[in-house]
Amino acid sequence: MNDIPLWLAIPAAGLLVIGATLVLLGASGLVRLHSFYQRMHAPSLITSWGTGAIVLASILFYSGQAGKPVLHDIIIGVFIMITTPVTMLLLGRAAVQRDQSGADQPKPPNPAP
Amino acid sequence: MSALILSYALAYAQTAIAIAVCLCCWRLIRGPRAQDRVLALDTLYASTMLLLIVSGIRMGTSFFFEAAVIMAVLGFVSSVALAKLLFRGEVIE
Amino acid sequence: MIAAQHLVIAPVIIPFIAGALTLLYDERQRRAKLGVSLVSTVLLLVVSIELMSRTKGAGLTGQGGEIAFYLLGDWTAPFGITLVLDRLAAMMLMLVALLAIPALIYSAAGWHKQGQHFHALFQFLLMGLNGAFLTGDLFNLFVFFEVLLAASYGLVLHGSGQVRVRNGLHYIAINLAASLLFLIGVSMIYGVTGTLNMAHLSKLVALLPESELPLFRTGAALLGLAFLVKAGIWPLSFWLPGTYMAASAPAAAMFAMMTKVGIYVILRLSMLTFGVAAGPSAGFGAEVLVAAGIATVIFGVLGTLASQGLGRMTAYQVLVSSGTLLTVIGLALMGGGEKMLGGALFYLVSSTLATGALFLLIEPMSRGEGGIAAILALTADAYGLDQPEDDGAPEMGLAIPATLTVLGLSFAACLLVLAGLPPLSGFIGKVAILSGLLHNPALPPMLGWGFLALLVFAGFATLIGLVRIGIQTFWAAEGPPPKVLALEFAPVLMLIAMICLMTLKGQDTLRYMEDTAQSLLNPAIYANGVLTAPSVEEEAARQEEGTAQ
Amino acid sequence: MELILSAAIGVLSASGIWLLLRPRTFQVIIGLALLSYAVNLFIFSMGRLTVGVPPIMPKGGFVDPTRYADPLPQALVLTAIVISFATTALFLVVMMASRGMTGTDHVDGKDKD
Amino acid sequence: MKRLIPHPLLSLALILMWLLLTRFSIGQLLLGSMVSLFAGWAFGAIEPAGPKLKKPWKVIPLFFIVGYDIAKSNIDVARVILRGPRPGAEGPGFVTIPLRLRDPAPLAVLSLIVTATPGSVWINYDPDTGELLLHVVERGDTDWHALIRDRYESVLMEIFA
Amino acid sequence: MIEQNLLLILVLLPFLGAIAAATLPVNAHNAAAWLSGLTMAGGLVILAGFYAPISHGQVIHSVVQWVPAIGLNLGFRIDGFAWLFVTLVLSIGILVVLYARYYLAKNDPVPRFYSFLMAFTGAMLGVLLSGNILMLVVFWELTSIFSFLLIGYWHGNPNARDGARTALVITAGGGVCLLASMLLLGQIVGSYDLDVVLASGDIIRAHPTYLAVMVLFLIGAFTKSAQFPFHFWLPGAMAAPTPVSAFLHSATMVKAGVFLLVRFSPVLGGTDIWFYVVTGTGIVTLIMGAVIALFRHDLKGLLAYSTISHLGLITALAGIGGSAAILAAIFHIVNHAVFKASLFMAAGIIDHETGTRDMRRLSGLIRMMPITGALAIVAASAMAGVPLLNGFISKEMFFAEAVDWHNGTWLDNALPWLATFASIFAVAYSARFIMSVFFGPAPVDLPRTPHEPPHWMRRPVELLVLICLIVGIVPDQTLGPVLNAALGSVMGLGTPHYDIAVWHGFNQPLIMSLLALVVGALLYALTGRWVARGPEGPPLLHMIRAQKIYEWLMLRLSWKWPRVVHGRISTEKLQPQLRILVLLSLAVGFTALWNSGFIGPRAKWNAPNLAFGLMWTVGAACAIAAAWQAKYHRFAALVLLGGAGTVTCITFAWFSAPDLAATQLLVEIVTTVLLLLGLRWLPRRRSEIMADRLLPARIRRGWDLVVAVVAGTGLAAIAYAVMTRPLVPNIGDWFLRNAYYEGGGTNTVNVILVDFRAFDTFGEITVLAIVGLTVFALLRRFRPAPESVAAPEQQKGSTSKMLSNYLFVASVIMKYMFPVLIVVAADLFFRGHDLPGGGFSAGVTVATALLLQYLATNVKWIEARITVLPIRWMGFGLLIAGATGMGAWAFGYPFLTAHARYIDLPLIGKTPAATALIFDLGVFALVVGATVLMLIAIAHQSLRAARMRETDDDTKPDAKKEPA
Ligand code: NA
Ligand code: NA
Repeated sequence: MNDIPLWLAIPAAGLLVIGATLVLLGASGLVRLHSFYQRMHAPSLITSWGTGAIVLASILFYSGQAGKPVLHDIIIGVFIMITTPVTMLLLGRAAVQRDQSGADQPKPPNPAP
Repeated sequence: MSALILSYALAYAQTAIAIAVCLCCWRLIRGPRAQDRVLALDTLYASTMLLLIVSGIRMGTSFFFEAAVIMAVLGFVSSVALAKLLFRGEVIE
Repeated sequence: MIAAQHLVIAPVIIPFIAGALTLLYDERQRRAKLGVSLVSTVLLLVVSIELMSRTKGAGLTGQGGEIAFYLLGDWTAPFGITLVLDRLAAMMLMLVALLAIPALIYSAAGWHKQGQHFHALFQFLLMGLNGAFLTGDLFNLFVFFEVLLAASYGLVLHGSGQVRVRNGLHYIAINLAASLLFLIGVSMIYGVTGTLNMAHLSKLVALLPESELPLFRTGAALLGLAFLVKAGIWPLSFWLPGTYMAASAPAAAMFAMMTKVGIYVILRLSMLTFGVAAGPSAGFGAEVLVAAGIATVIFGVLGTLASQGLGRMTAYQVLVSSGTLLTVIGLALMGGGEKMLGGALFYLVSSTLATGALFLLIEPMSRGEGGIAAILALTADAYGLDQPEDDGAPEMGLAIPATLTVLGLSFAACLLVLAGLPPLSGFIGKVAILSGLLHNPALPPMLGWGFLALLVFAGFATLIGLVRIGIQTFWAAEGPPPKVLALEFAPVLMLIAMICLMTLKGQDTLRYMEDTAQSLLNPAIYANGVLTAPSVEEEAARQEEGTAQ
Repeated sequence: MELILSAAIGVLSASGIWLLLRPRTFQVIIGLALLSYAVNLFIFSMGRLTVGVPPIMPKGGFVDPTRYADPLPQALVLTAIVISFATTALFLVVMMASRGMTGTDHVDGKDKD
Repeated sequence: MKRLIPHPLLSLALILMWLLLTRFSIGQLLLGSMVSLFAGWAFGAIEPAGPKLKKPWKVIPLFFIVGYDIAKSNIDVARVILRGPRPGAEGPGFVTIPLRLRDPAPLAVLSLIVTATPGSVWINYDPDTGELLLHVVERGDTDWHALIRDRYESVLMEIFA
Repeated sequence: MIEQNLLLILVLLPFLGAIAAATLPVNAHNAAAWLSGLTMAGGLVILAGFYAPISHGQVIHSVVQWVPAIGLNLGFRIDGFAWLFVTLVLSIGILVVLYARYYLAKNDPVPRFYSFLMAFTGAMLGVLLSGNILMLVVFWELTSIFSFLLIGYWHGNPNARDGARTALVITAGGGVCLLASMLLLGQIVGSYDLDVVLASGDIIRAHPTYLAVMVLFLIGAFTKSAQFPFHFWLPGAMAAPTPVSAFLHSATMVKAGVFLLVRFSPVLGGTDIWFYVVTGTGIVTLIMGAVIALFRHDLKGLLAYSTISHLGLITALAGIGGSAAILAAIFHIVNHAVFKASLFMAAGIIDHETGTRDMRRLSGLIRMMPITGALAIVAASAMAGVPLLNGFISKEMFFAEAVDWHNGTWLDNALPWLATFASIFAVAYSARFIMSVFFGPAPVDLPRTPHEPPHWMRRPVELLVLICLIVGIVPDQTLGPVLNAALGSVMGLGTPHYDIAVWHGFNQPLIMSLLALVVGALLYALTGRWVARGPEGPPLLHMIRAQKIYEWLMLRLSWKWPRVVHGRISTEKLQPQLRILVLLSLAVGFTALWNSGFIGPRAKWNAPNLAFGLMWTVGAACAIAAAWQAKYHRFAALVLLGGAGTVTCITFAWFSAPDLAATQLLVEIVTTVLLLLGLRWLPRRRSEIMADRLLPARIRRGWDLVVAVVAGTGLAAIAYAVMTRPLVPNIGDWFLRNAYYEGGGTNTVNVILVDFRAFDTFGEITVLAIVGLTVFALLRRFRPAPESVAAPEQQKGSTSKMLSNYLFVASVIMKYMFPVLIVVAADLFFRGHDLPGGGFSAGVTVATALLLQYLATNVKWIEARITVLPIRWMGFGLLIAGATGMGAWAFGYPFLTAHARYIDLPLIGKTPAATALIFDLGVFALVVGATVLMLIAIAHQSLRAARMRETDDDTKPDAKKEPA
């Protein structure tokens, strides 16, 4: 790893720490928050800048290692950004419907006729 | 020096993400409702993918890329199916 | 022009191609599919005859000359996968083809219409069987086991219905579990010995250090257990009668072969790895095989007696046959000698043909008026199906006069073979086993007598059970005789003809079997042959060298 | 690591076996899936554990086999994964058919034990 | 041409993706082009025509706006997670926003933006009424109507025809 | 040479006749009879030719090799004894044929009868002429089989069926014992040749297994010759047509048993145990048969027990052994055959003419059928042992043996008394036969009006009775030479010549005979009426019927008890079966480990990593939770399974298996969706199953938990043991070294899959194809449970609009993922040979892309736009893979030989061009086809259910909707 120049290593390390911290925060939100709808917001820490930071770190690392830009990890970041919302969308709507039919859960406003 | 900095950062990142996965797992098992589990699984997926990337950096190989891409591109398919089942009671109509 | 040496792989390729081709036809083009299937199966028979004649070398003096090797991908053993055609494999290939043609013809009488893709599944079953018999690689064996099992799952479920699905579920669950055991066993053996090639393994076993033996034996034992499930050993065979009985007739007839695959592998592997040359591991598991075999025979006999229907009874006969063979394999590991083993191989073939024929006879025998359409409607009813979706025109065929007589004679022939009564091949097989056993001083005489008593008892019970069914069917039945199509008779008669041929050619057949047994008891020929078989490239290099000099 | 992985194999297989012995088809299918994870890991472990050295060779030059992971168990696991996927699918459909025809999801096709 | 390459922009993006996935070389460019054109063509079977774009370049400022918003929201939500959500009307809840967009494609982009941004989740869009239901983690500080309609929706309406 | 061939022809002839008769049309009565008669006559002609050499003590041999490897040869030999016996069989056979021609009814399938009869005759000749003891067993069993068919000839009659089955079970069972004894004999003597065996009496008697051999042999002989306690099959067999009885119970079937006894008595006999068992059994049978015969009301029943009794006599003689006894035995065999055949025929005529065989209804028939009556009276007198008839002489010889022969045992001393006692009853039952049928008042109320039968039906009886008379008057001149020749062939060289005289002076045997005659006659005169009023059988004794005991025992032995035992050691349930499998694996694994000593772990391990440990905490928790939830919370279990799978995937990646990680992921995704698709069809489980709370269920679960934990620990221990020992030199190294140079790829795993071990992949894709087909086939016939046909709860009261609204936005993104995924798949496909990926991954990716479109829209929508013919894909995929493999043949290489090289293309540069890539293309196509087929086939079921709901609603317009 010593073949990576320090000017790349330091931001990479920083990004790693930030990213990992966001991941940890996001996951702890999943545990700490009280209702499902609140918890739904937690993972977006992971899938937004959590992923972004780590992917960037990875790009820096491999580019430093190879001595030329290695950008393919961008793809991972892009698709995480694109695909995770799909799940959230569908899951959130499903949760609302389930809550409307279930009796013991707090009822959100009726979203659709 | 680079190695030292990076290895500390990587060790932290790896452990932190692993703990994050554990937290996801807690929610996964705990529920209480199905949507919580799906949410937890999706998060677990994403976190695991990041763990994969970080571990790849730590081991110095780039061979985990394919697995990570697959997780990023296809990981949501099962979550979508799970969500759809919750909404419609049926995955494909 | 395809060189003759490629014929060794033909038994795998032919059904593979045929199966793939039938997928290109529309589901309604059944005649075309049947045609492809039939051509493939007949080709298989021709090929297996040719292959068998190749292995009919001069016995041991041939020094392995009668074994043919086929290095897939031109990679030499133990790295690549090698197909090995020796006498045993050739015999099993032949048996598959002999059973397949009648089963296929029988299916043409109507069964192949009772569900989708019968012919593809059938061909893939043949492919799996043949591959399992030819391969010389443990993991490749697993793959072909899966091929044949998957096809058998399909064939068990062919026609669907409550009974089939319920039994199919059990069958699949148990076999999946057994497959996992198979994997555990194979991988342990690889982990300890570092090879998957059976010949290589046979060489390595004797050299294995003491410290590695426990793990190796555990792996082998688990592997053996997986095969014993397929062979239908007691107490792992409770799924078998229900499954076989539920399966459609042509499928059931092929299933007569399925337990034999387990037997084959146990025979092959135990002789290769735990034969006399295996050093400290020689004879490993022999006692277990004998005990389990005997238990299975007893269980099969009890089942035969306790059964009401012919289908179930035949399935239990399959178990009796399995148990007998396993016992013999165990005895062979103890030093039973080639005479006994040869007799067992003879018995294997004849009992397989007879159970196959019986499975084909069940339906015509239990049929009232109305021919095959009636029985299909009836089973659809009994099996809880609403309506056959894609019934074409009723199958045209020639109904046979003197139905009951022919049926009765066929049934009687099967009965004689299974009960081991003279004059048919079952008798020869049992006598050959027993005389080989009794004349062998290497084994304690009590063992021989005990086995003799067992076989006598089993034969007698079989007689009682089957006669009961036969009388009910042929003598106590009222009403006009059933209509049976020539397409249903012909296959049964073909199988009986094979049995008769085996009986008449008893000496030649038994000689072949004894030679086979002899080479099995000398695994070094097999092992050396596999490990030194040259690839095409090596051969070419060698020839170049020769011409240079 | 060896201890962790073998413990993992143990837990997976124990859970799988326990489910395999349960009376409901869905339990059995989940059990089979867990068991096949366990077995795949088991096969894999037979090649011993090596970290960070996938069996991907350089293009040319001397190859020291001890420096790479054993590729054969990996190839075997790949085949095993595919086959167990296929059989799981099959078992699932049989489970569906059995449920449809017998009216119960009991493995014996009848609810009474 | 339209029949063969129904989605030229998409195919171009896919070629770029291919080159990212593999390595930059003429051979890969050729192979990637073939694959991408095929992929575009196959997509044509599902979606014969892509969305009409009016000012596609406006996507670039949008990208940065969103990137900034997401970063900011990261901190907000992290705070919520650490401290717990605010109680009452300030805290988490559903927000209904009437939208002007009607086309699925820009709506999809909007949904991506909203959901990718921590703190807000797109729950439902009713195509009949054009109403969007959001769940937000903090209703307090943010004017959600303004954020969605002015900051994102209007830009999207410019980009898409 | 001619003689050898003639001998073969002699055996073969009846079988050929049988086949010929079987081919005759059903109504060819005369042709069949002529065919049979001529066949037998032909046999007699051959026998006549043999007379000269045989009478000089010559033995003619003939051997055809059958299976010499096990000493099973078609060896035949004819000596004096066999000659006499065969002549008897064929002579009586001709008469039976003639008789049957008139006996059988117009509508009986006559050719079948003759066919069976001939085949039976052939088998009988085989028994008599076999020169190989295994062949003897072969023919022995054949007689059982054909007699079974003959007895069951009128199988419409349940008595005939039962009788036939009993006969078969008893005699064939005995035959199996005989086989065992012959095998043992062969082991003792070292040959199955009869001549060798006959010459080895001393060795055999001295052998430790002598007793076993003898017992097995005697079971065989006794069952066949209906000796106590196996006698009961014979009366049951009387349900056969009378010609069959006349043949089977006079000269053939039952005589095969005594033939064997006589034949082997010089070999196995001569010991005390032989005498006790054989003579003892004979005497018991003799007395029992005689007593019971007196009390039978059925004519054929009387004759049957009489036959049993006479067989006992012969058996007793065989037990005594020695020349004189054997001579008597042989002579009585002949005599009994002659008079008993005639009596059966006479009984048949009476039955035929009057319609009944019940002696209580028959009376005074001598008036209507004087000739038949006279013949029957003579024959019955011979049976009773009246002087100047053949039966008298051989019985005298028996008495003489009983009196003169001594070995000092109690049985020996009692013999004269026992013999006389039996004889008294023989006289009594003969008297009853004569008196009650032919004398007394004219019969009333008979089913038919009796008169003399057709001439030709009576001829056989006449001839037989004539023989009774002639032999009875001039025995030595008629049968003397043959009997002595027969005796010589049985007893060997140096047998004295016996003169067979009618008059031996006023000696003890004669007194015994006269006593028997007088007392017997008196017995009948005194008890006749009482017997006729009594039950069918001796007083009290008739309650214990061997047949009943047999049936009771048989029912239990062959049906009830096996069912009970079988039920105990078997199960139809799945769980116990799987439990047994697991327990056996445990047992097998632990035994193998245990027996080979303890395995200690070696120090070779990787340093543990915290993150990895945490990951497996997650994995284990997921697995356990999945196990916990799978019953009541399927959805949760499925999600948890996904968690465990993800951790598994990470593990593969961690330990240098990127290919595995990728594949595991892909498969897991597809599996999850598959399982989700299936979930919809399972019953809803809202409330707990009550039985689950009960103690048995708890115990079962606890026990299973123990089993599972032990098994898991075992597997873990094994894995640990292997992982911690140093890597053995293995074939994996070779792959690493050769992947690039020989396989033309850097990703060794992929090169193994598509080149080194491509045959595995070849099989693997076939499995996938098969499963796809099976899934498809099964689902074509899928019938959902009524409960599942209804729309899921979530859809109650909802419109299809709701779904499209739900997916309105999301589906856009999902659709756009389609081309993206195609590109990803292409990437995975092309890089596979060098980097992780390959045809399988690519195929699953494409299939998932398609699946995503189904998820994003609905079946109708997507299928209107994209047509996938998955089965065609599968077919082409397989064919591509196969064709690639076969392509190597063109270059003279074996199947699946790959050619790999890097080609330098202009512009593009070095490009890997391996035929393996084409193979991988086949894999790709197949995987796409199979995966899509499975997914879509299941998905379509929802559509079908929806359609079913619609048609239901159409047909039942006013049916109430289920409350939501
Ligand atoms: Na969000
Ligand atoms: Na009377």
